[in-house]
Amino acid sequence: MSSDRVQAPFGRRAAAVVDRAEYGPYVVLAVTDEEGPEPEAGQFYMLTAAERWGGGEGERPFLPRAFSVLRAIDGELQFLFHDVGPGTRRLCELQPGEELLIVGPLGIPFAPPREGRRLLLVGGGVGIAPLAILQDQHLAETVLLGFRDAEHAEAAALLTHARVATDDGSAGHGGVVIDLLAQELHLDAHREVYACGPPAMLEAVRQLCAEYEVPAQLALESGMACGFGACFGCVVHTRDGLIRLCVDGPVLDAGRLESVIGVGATAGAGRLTRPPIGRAWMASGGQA
Amino acid sequence: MSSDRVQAPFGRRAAAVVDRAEYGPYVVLAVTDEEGPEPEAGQFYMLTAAERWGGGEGERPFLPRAFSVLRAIDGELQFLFHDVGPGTRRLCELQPGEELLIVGPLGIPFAPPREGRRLLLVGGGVGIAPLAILQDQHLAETVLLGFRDAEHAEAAALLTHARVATDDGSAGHGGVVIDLLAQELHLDAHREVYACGPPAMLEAVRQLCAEYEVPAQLALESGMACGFGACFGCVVHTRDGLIRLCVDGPVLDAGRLESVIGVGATAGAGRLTRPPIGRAWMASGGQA
Amino acid sequence: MSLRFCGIELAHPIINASGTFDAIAARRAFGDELLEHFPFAAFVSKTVTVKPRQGNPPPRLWELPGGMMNSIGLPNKGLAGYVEHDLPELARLPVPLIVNVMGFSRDEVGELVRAFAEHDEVAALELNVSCPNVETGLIMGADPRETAALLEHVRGLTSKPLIVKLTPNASDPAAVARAAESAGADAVSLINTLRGMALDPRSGEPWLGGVSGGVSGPAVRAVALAQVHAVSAAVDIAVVGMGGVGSGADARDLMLAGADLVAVGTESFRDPTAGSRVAAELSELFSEPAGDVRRDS
Amino acid sequence: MSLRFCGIELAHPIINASGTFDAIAARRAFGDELLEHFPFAAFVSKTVTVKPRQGNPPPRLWELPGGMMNSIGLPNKGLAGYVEHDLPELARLPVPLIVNVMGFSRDEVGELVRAFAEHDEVAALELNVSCPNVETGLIMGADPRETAALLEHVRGLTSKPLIVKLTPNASDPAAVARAAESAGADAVSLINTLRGMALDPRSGEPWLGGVSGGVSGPAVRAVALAQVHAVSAAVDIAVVGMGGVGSGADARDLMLAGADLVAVGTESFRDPTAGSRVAAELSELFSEPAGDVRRDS
Ligand SMILES: Cc1cc2nc3c(=O)[nH]c(=O)nc-3n(C[C@H](O)[C@H](O)[C@H](O)COP(=O)(O)OP(=O)(O)OC[C@H]3O[C@@H](n4cnc5c(N)ncnc54)[C@H](O)[C@@H]3O)c2cc1C
Ligand SMILES: Cc1cc2nc3c(=O)[nH]c(=O)nc-3n(C[C@H](O)[C@H](O)[C@H](O)COP(=O)(O)OP(=O)(O)OC[C@H]3O[C@@H](n4cnc5c(N)ncnc54)[C@H](O)[C@@H]3O)c2cc1C
Ligand SMILES: Cc1cc2nc3c(=O)[nH]c(=O)nc-3n(C[C@H](O)[C@H](O)[C@H](O)COP(=O)(O)O)c2cc1C
Ligand SMILES: Cc1cc2nc3c(=O)[nH]c(=O)nc-3n(C[C@H](O)[C@H](O)[C@H](O)COP(=O)(O)O)c2cc1C
Ligand code: FES
Ligand code: FES
Repeated sequence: MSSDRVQAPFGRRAAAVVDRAEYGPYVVLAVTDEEGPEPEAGQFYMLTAAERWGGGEGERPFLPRAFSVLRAIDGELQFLFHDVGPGTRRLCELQPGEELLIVGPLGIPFAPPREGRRLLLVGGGVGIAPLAILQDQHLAETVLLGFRDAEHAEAAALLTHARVATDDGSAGHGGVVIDLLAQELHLDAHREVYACGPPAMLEAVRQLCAEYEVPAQLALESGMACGFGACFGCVVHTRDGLIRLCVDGPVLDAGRLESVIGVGATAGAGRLTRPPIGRAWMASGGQA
Repeated sequence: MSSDRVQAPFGRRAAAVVDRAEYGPYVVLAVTDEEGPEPEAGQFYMLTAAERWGGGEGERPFLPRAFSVLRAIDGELQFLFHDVGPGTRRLCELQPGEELLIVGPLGIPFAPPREGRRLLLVGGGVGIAPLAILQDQHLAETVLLGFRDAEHAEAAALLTHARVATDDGSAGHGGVVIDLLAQELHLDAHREVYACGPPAMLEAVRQLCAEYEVPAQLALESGMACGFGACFGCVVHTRDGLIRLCVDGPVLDAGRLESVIGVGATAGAGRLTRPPIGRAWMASGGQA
Repeated sequence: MSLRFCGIELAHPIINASGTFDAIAARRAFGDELLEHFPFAAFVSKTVTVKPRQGNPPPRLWELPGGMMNSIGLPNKGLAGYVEHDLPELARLPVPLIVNVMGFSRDEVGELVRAFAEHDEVAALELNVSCPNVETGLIMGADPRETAALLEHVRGLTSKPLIVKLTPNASDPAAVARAAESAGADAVSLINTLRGMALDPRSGEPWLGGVSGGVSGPAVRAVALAQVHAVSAAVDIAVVGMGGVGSGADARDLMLAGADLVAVGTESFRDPTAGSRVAAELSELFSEPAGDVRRDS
Repeated sequence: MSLRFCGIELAHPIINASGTFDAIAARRAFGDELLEHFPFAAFVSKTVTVKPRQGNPPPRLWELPGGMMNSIGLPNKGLAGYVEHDLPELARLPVPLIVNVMGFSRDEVGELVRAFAEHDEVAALELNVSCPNVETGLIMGADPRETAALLEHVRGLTSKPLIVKLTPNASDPAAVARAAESAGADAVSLINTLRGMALDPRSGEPWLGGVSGGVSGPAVRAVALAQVHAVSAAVDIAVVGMGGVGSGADARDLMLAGADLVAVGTESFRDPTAGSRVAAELSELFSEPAGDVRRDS
């Protein structure tokens, strides 16, 4: 069967942590993976710490977590983590000598640019991860990265000749990375944009690219339980209806989306049917 | 209200680990407890590690665990742990600087000896814990301790002039501690026996003391969820029916027991009603 | 400010779950401090039956990932023993007393309700209906008709508030709650424990002396929230929500789903003053700007 | 040695739980290795309905201590789409195929059963009865009479084995199982997910697009064990046990409680080859001397 992706070995395998580095608030782990194939940029892995992650004693984190591959060199994989909850916290605290359990590479990677267009990479926050391996695998001279502040922007060192924007102006351009994108597209629109970052950033990229009629490939996120199409949990809204982001993404052509905002959540879908009786104490503001 | 015990402050309080020592396979932790009253020998505390113990992320261990106080000096409490499962494992790995949450002292302590009898302490394995503080609080010249082997017997150093028996003869008397008890009672039966250890040992103590008509106080164990009488989970069989070991024990007069074996478990109480149909695969020994 | 629940004045919305706090034993363990810092706005006593019960043989406890299972089996002194020994002590607690009762027939429940009707120190009765009616073989709280028939039988026997404690092991707890409401219940409380079982890893036989047991704690929190939501939407009477509450945030979730009061059960085993802590955390949450609690309210 | 389940030859007693493994998607992710090391002794496909369904709006997942909750909402291509696109691919799997179907009326279930009756590549049908019968308003699998009426309606339409997938959200699953047995079911499978709910910690509104969801994983293991035990004791037909199985020991517990086969669900999300691992661990456990497994057998 021919395939639209590098396929994963079937099963979960151990990968020893061989290096750990910090870039501002972000952590990069390098793990050995001799067995696995070389992933393509935009693919991801489902990761679990071998110890203290669900299993026999059943704590949360329980499900594996999805992470883009940051870099893959000589049987070594690198991942970039931002601590936002119990799973990323556990991964951030791992030290060399400890182990991950990994499944992957998974998902559809970035596609080569169309019509001889030059690559333009746009990343925000931890969303820069898939752009590093993209830059390793394809010639990409223009790299635009947005961060909250100078401390977060330390992670820009993971890519080469990146132009940086920070929200507070403490490093690079003071403002959003979209400002830089607008400048670039204004200079030369024969580009293909590859973007990953928070939904608001991706939506701005989508709108701007639509305006300039520039094709854009967006690496999206949604909550995932399995990563290989088993649970139907990771669906996102597209113009063709709901699709499983893990097997039909995570990279999607911007043209397939109505909007990136709320792509994996449906405004007002889950509403409490307001219970009928007055809740005196809540209404009072709850003074005890 | 007059009380048969030193009462606990109401609530759970933090106690910092200030020292950790190993005695063979056992771990002794010392924690500071300025707030709490001085416990009496035989009382216990419900312990929880402040981190990675149930709570928000809900792993097992989830419930607190009961531990006899080993020693109490100047606002410092000591506990003795034997790793037998997730709770004790977690406690054994705590290091100075980390914290316990404690509730206690709880339960009815050992009573002073009757009729001017001399104390005779008999302990087995981790059951030596309440005897150390008993020896600190009362004159007790005769201390008999049983262990599996010489390595376990290192914990005998926690009491003074203890006579030791080991199952494999690698230290002290080769045989069970009951051999030593028989010798002592044979020499002088004007004793009161204070014992703590595994059920088989306690039952042998009970029978021997009954034979010699020597009063014995046994510190028992049973699975506990709360330690303060709230759950009714810790009941043991006595001649007067089921009692809650946490509030009506853990120290019980031997005379109140029919037998120590199965005191907290009822032989055959929980039986599978054999399902009606043959389970072919199980019956075959399960070759796949 | 205080709050009214079935006409009873309460200092805050956190009470204990029946069978998870024994104020008399706790007084022996903690002394008078218990009374000075009583953690609950009302005290719910453990289930009382007409005749004394020893309860189930041990072992009675099993720990689960994020929870526990018990097969306590409702040990209690029986109606006469409770009225003689426990009631006078419980009447001295600094908070209103709610007595939880269970009978194995409608007449037994009637006898219990009638007996407590005359005791002024009892503010309300909670009916534990998680047991079979020996006359019909049906769990009194799992079938709407059974529940309605029970309420009709006992409603006339007291003017005290009657709280029906629903079982989660039912096809449609909201229908049972509606039946209880129509037949005159003043409130419903839920959830009781979920039926579960564990095997001894060594012998392969059931661990619990009672063979099966009841699951409680964080492991049942999501189930409790769903049932409280469904029941609150179905009835107009007051709702006491419980199941896995360990924090103010958990209590708030149950209140957002429709509960008027919240009961703390298993968490008291981990932290004897959990009731006070949950009440304080809850109060904190509700004094934040409303926007933090609900997107639009 | 192999084993027979409803006349179907299986290599070992571990199959997948419906809706927790998509063999077609897994083949895209893992390639032919999936077929060479297929982890289950039979493949149970996700629920098929008469008409295509999009499923519930996202978010559809919530993680719990020791488990998860989903509100997937049974997305599927519908009967015609399944038969045209999926069935030919699934027929090429190296193991027998069990198709799980659900209808919103007895006629719909009948239509599905009749349609698959003619496909030789389908070894058995599993009837998902965790949904309301739109004609009676009752959950088909929560009421014994509903279940019996459904089975009577469809039993004559096929000679293939019919497995009734029981819902745990029922007052008396054993009574439902008995009703299914009397009306001609060849096996029952249980448990489906427990109804639960979670609120978004930020907005206080339900997290799941479907408002409530189904709890699965280790958090439901004790409940599954109790229900499998109760059901196995009540029926003579075969029982497929599931709910929180993550290891051979968990599978063994369900078999000791009466299950003939065991299905692995949520654990496959954590470990795609969990089925093979559980089967190997189980085989290991049963090849130990019997005394280690049961005190007396
Ligand atoms: C394809 C893909 C690639 C990714 N690449 C990266 C990467 O390279 N680096 C990186 O750092 N991250 C990456 N992510 C995001 C990463 O997977 C998440 O940050 C991670 O899963 C969060 O797990 P957690 O346990 O730390 O936090 P969680 O507690 O799971 O919280 C994360 C969010 O989930 C929600 N949430 C809160 N509680 C729950 C609950 N109980 N159940 C479900 N949801 C809850 C909230 O919205 C919360 O903000 C990627 C995601 C995808 C899908
Ligand atoms: C009054 C008292 C004083 C004590 N003093 C001491 C002391 O000084 N030092 C000391 O080391 N110990 C002491 N103990 C014993 C100690 O409390 C237990 O060893 C401890 O609770 C075990 O917890 P765990 O998590 O390590 O092991 P668990 O996993 O709880 O296992 C311990 C035993 O519990 C059973 N078990 C297994 N799984 C479960 C489950 N899921 N739920 C319930 N039971 C299960 C099994 O029989 C197992 O052997 C005392 C106990 C009491 C009651
Ligand atoms: C050890 C224990 C004993 C209980 N005893 C009773 C009881 O006697 N009567 C009753 O109505 N509920 C009883 N319950 C159920 C609780 O009141 C409560 O409904 C349930 O535990 C869910 O709340 P939680 O998760 O906060 O514990 C008991 C629960 C536990 C854990
Ligand atoms: C994401 C997900 C989707 C499911 N979809 C279905 C389904 O389509 N049909 C069905 O009968 N059961 C479905 N189930 C229920 C499972 O088959 C199983 O009964 C349940 O998850 C308990 O097993 P577990 O704890 O091993 O997951 C689903 C469960 C999950 C977690
Ligand atoms: S994460 Fe399970 S289907 Fe995508
Ligand atoms: S441990 Fe709870 S009553 Fe004894």
